[in-house]
Amino acid sequence: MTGSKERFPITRRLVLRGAGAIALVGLGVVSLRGAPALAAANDKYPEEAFKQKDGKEAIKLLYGRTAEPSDKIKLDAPEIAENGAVVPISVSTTLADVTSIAFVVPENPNVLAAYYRIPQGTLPNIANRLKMAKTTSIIALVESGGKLFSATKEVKVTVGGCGG
Amino acid sequence: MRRLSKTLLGIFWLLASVAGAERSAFAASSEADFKQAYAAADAAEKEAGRLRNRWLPTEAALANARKAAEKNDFDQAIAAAREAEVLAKASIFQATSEKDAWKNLEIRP
Amino acid sequence: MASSIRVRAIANGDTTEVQTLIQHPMDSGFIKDDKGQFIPAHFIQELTFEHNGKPVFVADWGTAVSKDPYVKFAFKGAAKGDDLKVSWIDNKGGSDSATFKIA
Amino acid sequence: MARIGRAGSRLGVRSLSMPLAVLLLAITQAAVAGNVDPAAEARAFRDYFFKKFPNVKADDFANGPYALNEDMRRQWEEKEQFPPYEFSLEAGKEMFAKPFANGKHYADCFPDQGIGIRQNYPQFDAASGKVVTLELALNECRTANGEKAISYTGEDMAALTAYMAFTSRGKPFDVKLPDDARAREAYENGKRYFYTRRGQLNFSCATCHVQNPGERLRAEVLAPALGILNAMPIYRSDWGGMGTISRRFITCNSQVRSVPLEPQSEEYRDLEYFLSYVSNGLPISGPGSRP
Repeated sequence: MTGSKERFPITRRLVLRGAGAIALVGLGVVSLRGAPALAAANDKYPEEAFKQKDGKEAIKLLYGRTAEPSDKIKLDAPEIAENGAVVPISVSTTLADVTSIAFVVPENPNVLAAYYRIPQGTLPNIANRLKMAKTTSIIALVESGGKLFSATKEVKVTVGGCGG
Repeated sequence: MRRLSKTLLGIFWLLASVAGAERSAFAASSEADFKQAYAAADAAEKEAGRLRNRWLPTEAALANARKAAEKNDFDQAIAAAREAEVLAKASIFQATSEKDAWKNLEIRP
Repeated sequence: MASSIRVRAIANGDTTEVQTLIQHPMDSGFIKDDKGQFIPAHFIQELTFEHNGKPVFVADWGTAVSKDPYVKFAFKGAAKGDDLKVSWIDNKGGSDSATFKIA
Repeated sequence: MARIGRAGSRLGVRSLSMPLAVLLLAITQAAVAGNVDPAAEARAFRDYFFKKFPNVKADDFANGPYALNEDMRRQWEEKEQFPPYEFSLEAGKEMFAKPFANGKHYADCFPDQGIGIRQNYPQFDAASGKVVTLELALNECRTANGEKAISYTGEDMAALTAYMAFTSRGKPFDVKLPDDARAREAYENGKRYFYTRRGQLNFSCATCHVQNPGERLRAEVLAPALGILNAMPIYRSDWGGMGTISRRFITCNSQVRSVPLEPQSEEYRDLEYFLSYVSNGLPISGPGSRP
């Protein structure tokens, strides 16, 4: 459905940075930062956490603590993924003062899928589409009032979508 | 449904391995033997093509036969060619019997 | 070439719901091409939404976000007609940004 | 009442058993003797699915497996909020509007400038005596205007047909079977192709899409044959992109381990003719998204 795209006047800028910059990134000399405004936020792109193969390690790197299960988190995911390449997953929570939400897929080659920073005034309510390599529990992590909570749901995957 | 496909595969593999066993009765295979086996398989596959019913595994077996022959592994090449011939003949049998059998599945008023 | 970013941002009272779809391969680096070579990882790492020059939502992504990624969130404090700036940057240094009007 | 040739709906290794096949053949051939009316066949085809899925509304068959499975339907509805074919649809719209080198447009090749006409394809072309699908018509339009034909399985053809389908959304399939022996033969050929078992797995199109819709084959929930082309072209997660009807037929053939035919071969065009004709009355829902 085309829907609303005509309604938005689009100002557009597509920039491919120079080869030099890419090479530097490759060597880890500079870390790429997003929009300059982000410099205000404390968090950087958690490069190391995204490389982790183990769920616990990724969570420790990301938050420096372990999560406790909470029934105040509603994690919505299909019982059987129609295709592991595109699994719609959403989370919402009634927990207060949420500062971040993350998704971990323990059976994926890299376990951390996404990490969302939630500034004040943004609702703790996210939907996204993730790849899942095989049947596994998906873990939603919610950082609330300086504590870490989690919810887990198993998703059956018969056609793996590890990157497809 | 999965069980069915396995059964069918099983049948065809059985046929194919029978063809393979037959080969082992001969001593070292020559290029001439291969050419003969390959020509038979190729002819059967061409017939399947005329019937618009070639099978992917037949094509794969023919490719394996050519590859093995290039490496002068004629035992392997002949085995693959025979497998291809069995598969091609099965596809011809299928196309021939389906000429009328398709009506068995038809939804009719 | 058209923008890689599609946004639907709709204000309902004080809350604005934002849906985004981005055209990007999101190659994980774990998939092989037809020739059996691994396709190098190529994925968006950071996606930022700004309202009045202030980030209202920041997504940090790894390789497990689906091709042509989609994300939905909601925030407070914006009104119909306000600008919402969306920008992304990927692991190869590619980037794009666009500004949308909240409907 | 619709009935299916072979008793029950079990798949059979039995087609390999010659005497039984011959016996069944003798019985069923007796049954089909006499004149069969394609309109009545199409009604029986629809009735078969309506009876098999009494809780599915007729129009919903245009949504394929999502009409039959609640868990999948929710995943689909979520995706439809911002569907993955959106980029292709836009590209198709641009392509469709872009003039050829000679200044003419795709629109000049079609009635109503090509808008809202997808439901009328395929058409039987009396001049050439063949079935003309929308994909074929698009390429014939190109070559008639001095442009090179584009791939039937590529993203450009998918984008163009996506746009044309989009302008026809909700319009019921209206495929005509003119009073012409050649048209009737094309329909019969398409029907025969649909029911004929092929490939190493010994499946026909009907094995999956008549006998087992709603069942799972690996992770996929099989779509009912009724309305199966209404959502074309489709963004398939499995492809990670858009594909045409040609591409889907080719994939189906490969999945049963059959060597696919050439895109837009006579068999495929006739098959499309048959499948579209029996889905007359169901709305165009394309472009669609599927697993």
